[in-house]
Amino acid sequence: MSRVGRRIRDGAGGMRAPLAFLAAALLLWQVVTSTGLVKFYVLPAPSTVLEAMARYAPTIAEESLATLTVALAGFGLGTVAAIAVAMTLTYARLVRDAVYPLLLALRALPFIAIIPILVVIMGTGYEPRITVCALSTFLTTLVNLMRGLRSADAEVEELMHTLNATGMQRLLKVRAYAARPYLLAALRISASSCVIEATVAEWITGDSGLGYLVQISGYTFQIGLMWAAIVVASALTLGLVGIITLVERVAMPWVPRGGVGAAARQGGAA
Amino acid sequence: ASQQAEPATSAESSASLTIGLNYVGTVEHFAPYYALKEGLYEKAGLDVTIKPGGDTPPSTLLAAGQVDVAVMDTLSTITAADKGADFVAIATEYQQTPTSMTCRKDSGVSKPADLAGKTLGLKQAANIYLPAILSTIGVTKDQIKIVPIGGQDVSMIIAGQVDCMFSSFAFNEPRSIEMAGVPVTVFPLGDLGIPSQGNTYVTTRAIYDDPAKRAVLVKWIGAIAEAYEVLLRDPEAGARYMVDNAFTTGLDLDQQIYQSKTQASYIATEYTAANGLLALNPEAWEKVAQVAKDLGLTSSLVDTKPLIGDLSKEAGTAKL
Amino acid sequence: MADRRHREGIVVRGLTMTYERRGITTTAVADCDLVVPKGSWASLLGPSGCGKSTLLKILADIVKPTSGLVTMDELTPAEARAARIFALVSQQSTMLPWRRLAENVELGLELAGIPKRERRARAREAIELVGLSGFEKAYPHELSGGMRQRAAIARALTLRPKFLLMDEPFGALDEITRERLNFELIQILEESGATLLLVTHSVSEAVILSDQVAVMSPRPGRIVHLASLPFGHHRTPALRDDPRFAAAERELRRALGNGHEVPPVRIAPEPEPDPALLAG
Amino acid sequence: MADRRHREGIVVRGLTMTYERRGITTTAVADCDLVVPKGSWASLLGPSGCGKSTLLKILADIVKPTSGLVTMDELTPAEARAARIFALVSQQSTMLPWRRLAENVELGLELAGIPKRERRARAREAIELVGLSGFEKAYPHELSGGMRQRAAIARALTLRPKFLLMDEPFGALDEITRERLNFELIQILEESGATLLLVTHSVSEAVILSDQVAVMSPRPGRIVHLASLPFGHHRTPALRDDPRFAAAERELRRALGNGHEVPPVRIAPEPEPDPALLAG
Amino acid sequence: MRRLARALPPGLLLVAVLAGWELYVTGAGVSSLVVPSPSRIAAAIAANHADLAHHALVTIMEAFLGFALGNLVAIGCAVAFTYSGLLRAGAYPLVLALQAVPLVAIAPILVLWLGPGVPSKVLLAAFLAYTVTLVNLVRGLASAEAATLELLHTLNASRRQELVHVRFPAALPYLFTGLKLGASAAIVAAIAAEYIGALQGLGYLIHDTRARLDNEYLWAAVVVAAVIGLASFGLVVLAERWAMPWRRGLEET
Ligand SMILES: Nc1ncnc2c1ncn2[C@@H]1O[C@H](COP(=O)(O)OP(=O)(O)OP(=O)(O)O)[C@@H](O)[C@H]1O
Ligand SMILES: Nc1ncnc2c1ncn2[C@@H]1O[C@H](COP(=O)(O)OP(=O)(O)OP(=O)(O)O)[C@@H](O)[C@H]1O
Ligand SMILES: [Mg+2]
Ligand SMILES: [Mg+2]
Repeated sequence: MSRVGRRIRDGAGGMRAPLAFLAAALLLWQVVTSTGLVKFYVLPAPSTVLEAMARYAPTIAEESLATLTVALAGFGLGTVAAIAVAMTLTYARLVRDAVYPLLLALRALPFIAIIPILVVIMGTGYEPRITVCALSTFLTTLVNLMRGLRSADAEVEELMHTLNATGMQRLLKVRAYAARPYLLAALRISASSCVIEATVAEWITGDSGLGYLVQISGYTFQIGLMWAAIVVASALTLGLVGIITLVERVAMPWVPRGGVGAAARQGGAA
Repeated sequence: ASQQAEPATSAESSASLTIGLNYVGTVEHFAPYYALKEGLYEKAGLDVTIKPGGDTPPSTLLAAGQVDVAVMDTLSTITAADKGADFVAIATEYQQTPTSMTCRKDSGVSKPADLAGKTLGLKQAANIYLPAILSTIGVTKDQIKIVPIGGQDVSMIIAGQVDCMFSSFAFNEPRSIEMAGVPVTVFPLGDLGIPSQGNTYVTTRAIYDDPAKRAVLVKWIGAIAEAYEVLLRDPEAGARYMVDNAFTTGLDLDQQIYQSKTQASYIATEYTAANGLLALNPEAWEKVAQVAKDLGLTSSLVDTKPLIGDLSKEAGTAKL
Repeated sequence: MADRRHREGIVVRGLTMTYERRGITTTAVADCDLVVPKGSWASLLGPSGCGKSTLLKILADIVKPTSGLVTMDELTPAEARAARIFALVSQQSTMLPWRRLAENVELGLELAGIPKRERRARAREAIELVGLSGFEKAYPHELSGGMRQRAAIARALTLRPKFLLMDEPFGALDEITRERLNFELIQILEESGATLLLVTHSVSEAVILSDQVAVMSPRPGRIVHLASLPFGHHRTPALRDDPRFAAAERELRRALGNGHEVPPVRIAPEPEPDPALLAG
Repeated sequence: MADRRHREGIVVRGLTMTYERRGITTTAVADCDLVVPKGSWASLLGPSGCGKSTLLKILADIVKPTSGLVTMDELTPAEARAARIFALVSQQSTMLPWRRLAENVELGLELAGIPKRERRARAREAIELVGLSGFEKAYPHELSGGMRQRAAIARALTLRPKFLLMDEPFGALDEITRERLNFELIQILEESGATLLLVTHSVSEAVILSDQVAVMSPRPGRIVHLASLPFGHHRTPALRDDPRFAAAERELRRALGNGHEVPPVRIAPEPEPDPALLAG
Repeated sequence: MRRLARALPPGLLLVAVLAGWELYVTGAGVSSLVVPSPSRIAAAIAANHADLAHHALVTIMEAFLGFALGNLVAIGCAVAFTYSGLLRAGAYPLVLALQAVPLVAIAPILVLWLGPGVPSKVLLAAFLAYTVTLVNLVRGLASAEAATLELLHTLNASRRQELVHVRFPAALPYLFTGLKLGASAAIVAAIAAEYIGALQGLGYLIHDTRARLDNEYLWAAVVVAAVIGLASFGLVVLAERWAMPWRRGLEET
């Protein structure tokens, strides 16, 4: 517990700053909207949004759960698939040459146009939405991993070579570590994009979820509810990003602490 | 959240039917849901599944075999027929589509022709109708300024950035805009030269021609016609029913009541008083076929007769 | 095949290595010949950049030579690597940054599939030998330069290789530690009968640790001088007092200094190398 | 302030450095004192891992000491760095992988805003001095270990620093190149009047290049022996033949070997260090 | 010749996929309303190539501007986050959460702010492109080796110099990973924005053809979008090779 625990605790302490920024942003928002310069249908006051949140709390909670289900399922499936495929592609050269470009082409497909097609294939339930999230997570993570898995120092690769490491050993003992910063970057991106993909998919096709709630409340001009749903969707993202941040803290214990700041300025015990 | 409304009991003998809506559950789909919840289907020996709609065209779901009956409209049925789909329309909820143009009262547009010189907020989905409307009202494209607007967007017209918006749903946007303090005038699509019927129930010819399945369809229409009678008796109660039973999520009760009351006149008309609820109007279909050809939506003038397989008479719907 | 059987130990014949990158051609090793008989110890001395590391990298199957023949106990580098008969201590003392010192030392054993228990014991022994006890849990970036170098030596020793290829393994160590490790190494080699090929910049270290010392010329590196040393394998620090020691040092220093002028030495001239063995 | 003015050169007083990482505490330098007068040359000898690099890193403002005082010409390391009065040759001979050799050598001048022309000229001169002409366009990974080390030396020399801090700069070089560079360095120092603090593992190099040699004990490093050498600044290879040379070597070897037992030497005992100068 | 050989495997696979698709659609008699066959999509492309080109150009322009804008902002933010611990801790998660505002849903409001034309599309494209660049770049800028940073430190490099000479080159592999993803994201975003409200562009075309039930033309537009996305990815890959010459030698071994 102790070491990992300490890192996590440091991370949780790190949530204070974003919360402070959040509070500042909210204050600014309230001030701007209460001047009356901004019309309520352009941007309602936070108080209006809070009111809607309170009033529709059960609905919002239920729809959040739906969105979270889609986002997490897509995130999980996409990440696992990306790791598996990236490992395969790094070692099967022919498969990589043939498959990778086509996979990339998938990413270029406008998902707004894809969702209706997926609906035709899979029906109107969670499946097409999860598929869209999973696909986007998969491709983001794949592209990052394809680079990350080959990012180990040449010397380290040489060492493994002379030690007659098998492909699997190289993967597990070198590349898996070298790729970690790339994987973490992908996870961070996916954590934030998953929720948006889920909501947009719901917005287009769903009959549940926060995206659906945005759509229906926008359609019937319930501005407070619409923004409440938007805010909650963003909050979900914030939560997911927070979790990834905690994961990052424990994922690379070998990196000198001090993170992004110059090691030079922070070296030593002081 | 979703009401993947499962039938209360599914007797082995009951015939199953899947209905694909053109939108999520609202009071416009009161009848299918009411009949489900109150056991009208069960009574008729039907096992009905309702699939709320989204961005995927119902015609596609119907062609793909995902649903047995799709909620479409006259224009899309005719267009699909031209693309080779073998569809048959069996009944319709709205005698004329609630699709409409909404203008600010203060814009000075009191009749369609006044649109000349004005700014029109145009939704993507309505784009295909525009040439027909303009030629009907005698305005050319360069006499107006077109601004694209989003599918759920009323803020542009409230903010006065556009004078009129097209399309609007007669039971919804006009109310939202007026509630924001902007009085409006509403021009239904029928008045703009496209007498399309709305919420039309469409099936495939394969199903239609199968006597057993056709009998199921007839029973189903009977059940929902019964439900619509309930709605017409007390539209406000109908709206409450939808909201209270959570067939709608996130919808505002007041809005649903407004819609329910307004839509009554679209469901029960002189025509239905003479021909029965849910009856199709072949005359309107012929006119729309001509419009579809003029708009280039169809490659030739579609013969609408084979498309109309009105089952409302067979179901014996009330003449209201 | 008959030829092969008579060539145990390290055999380098007609080896040439030309790096060709972005239009710049560097010939690092040119037509180089060397035989290190099985169980004997050899050192390479030579000016900086003459191709010593390149030669070791070729033996360790990291770099493919442009032409020429290289074998260890009749195996090509690739075969030798697969058979795990050699260990390389590279010039950079490479460590895996995400592994603690003990894990780094165990790496080779782990890859060879040695059970955890034995691995632990052998690593502990090697760590102790190089004087790093107490630092088992340190990450590489927390070690001093000399400590990293010793860890790399420990890693190689855990493998108990038949061929030990070492590229300036003691360069970052102080003289006392260096000498201590020199004699530790001698003892290990003596006991195991392993063959040593050592790159070093210290002439006296070369003498202490070798049966023969090859001096290379500046780039393109070829062997310009070959000294055989008669000290046997049982060596102690007292060796330094042997007058032949100082003589050997003097000879090698002169050869090193004269590198440029001395014509290349060809050893064990082979009229026709077996084409099947030509590495490529 | 008055105190400051009398302390030109390098002053290290009561320096202690404790690394505290993940619960492990390593005291690298303990209560260390050293004075290198302006313009003089000093070497640090000591067992691997005793804190030599740490001491240099503290002087170069890379690491902040736990306690103690460090100044160069009365400036704290941070001030000295800002004034660009020192240059460090680090143990790893760090290069920027994306820069070619010449660009790496020019780096310091570029950062100091020296115009391109002058930069070019000074870099060319330094590259020639270290014998790397012809490799200006090579990327670091295309250089041998010794070549990289020489490039790092060249980079430091282009800066013409008042203080030259060198961490085993010649460790990866063969003896001939090493000796040549030793004397090139002597000439440069003599001409420029720069102060040298050199970490080396070669006792004879320490003697050749120093006015005083400090021997450190094993970790925690403190200075256990200080030798003053009387050779003046005009030195030639003939120095090796001076009998005092061999004597100095012997003395230092003994100190190095006895490191553990010898009690720490305190030089220039200062009753009360100016608290304003305490680095931290 | 080598390039041809590299294009062969994906080419063959593509042909196989297309052939299977064609056979399935024609064999099973699937309606064009559901999934058109590749040959009919190709025919639709041929028949409408001028229109397609027009709409594609609009989308490309919007996506390009958005891509450029998004990346400029991302680079700025990444640098700020690298040097300010407070900003990194406080604003970075929020900037990522802002990303999760379903912008497509509030696109109408963007139109209200920015007008109905190109700017709202550009903004949306920028928004989608910037996260991937930002996250990758923040990591990349932190990936510079401690020893290299120490060197620059002793050379008294300014922050700007440290950034230009060390952090940025070290971050390039990360940056390009982000750019590869951002390039296609920008195109997808532009299309999404057009889909909601526009008078031209591929998104408009997709919506319009869907309303017309012209599925073959719709798929033609989707295919064109995919090709543009792929081409932009390819451009980034080329730029990557050009930008990191020192890695060329390394990657072969
Ligand atoms: N970043 C660090 N974190 C923790 N411990 C460190 C760190 N850097 C150095 N040390 C420890 O400090 C001690 C001294 O290290 P230093 O690098 O100064 O030794 P050195 O005298 O230069 O040795 P060498 O001659 O081997 O280079 C070592 O025990 C090392 O493990
Ligand atoms: N990957 C490479 N690409 C191009 N040239 C290279 C490469 N590796 C080495 N060289 C060149 O080959 C020559 C020999 O290098 P090598 O590393 O073998 O020298 P060395 O004898 O080990 O020198 P040192 O004693 O300095 O380590 C050098 O001139 C070097 O520039
Ligand atoms: Mg070398
Ligand atoms: Mg050191």
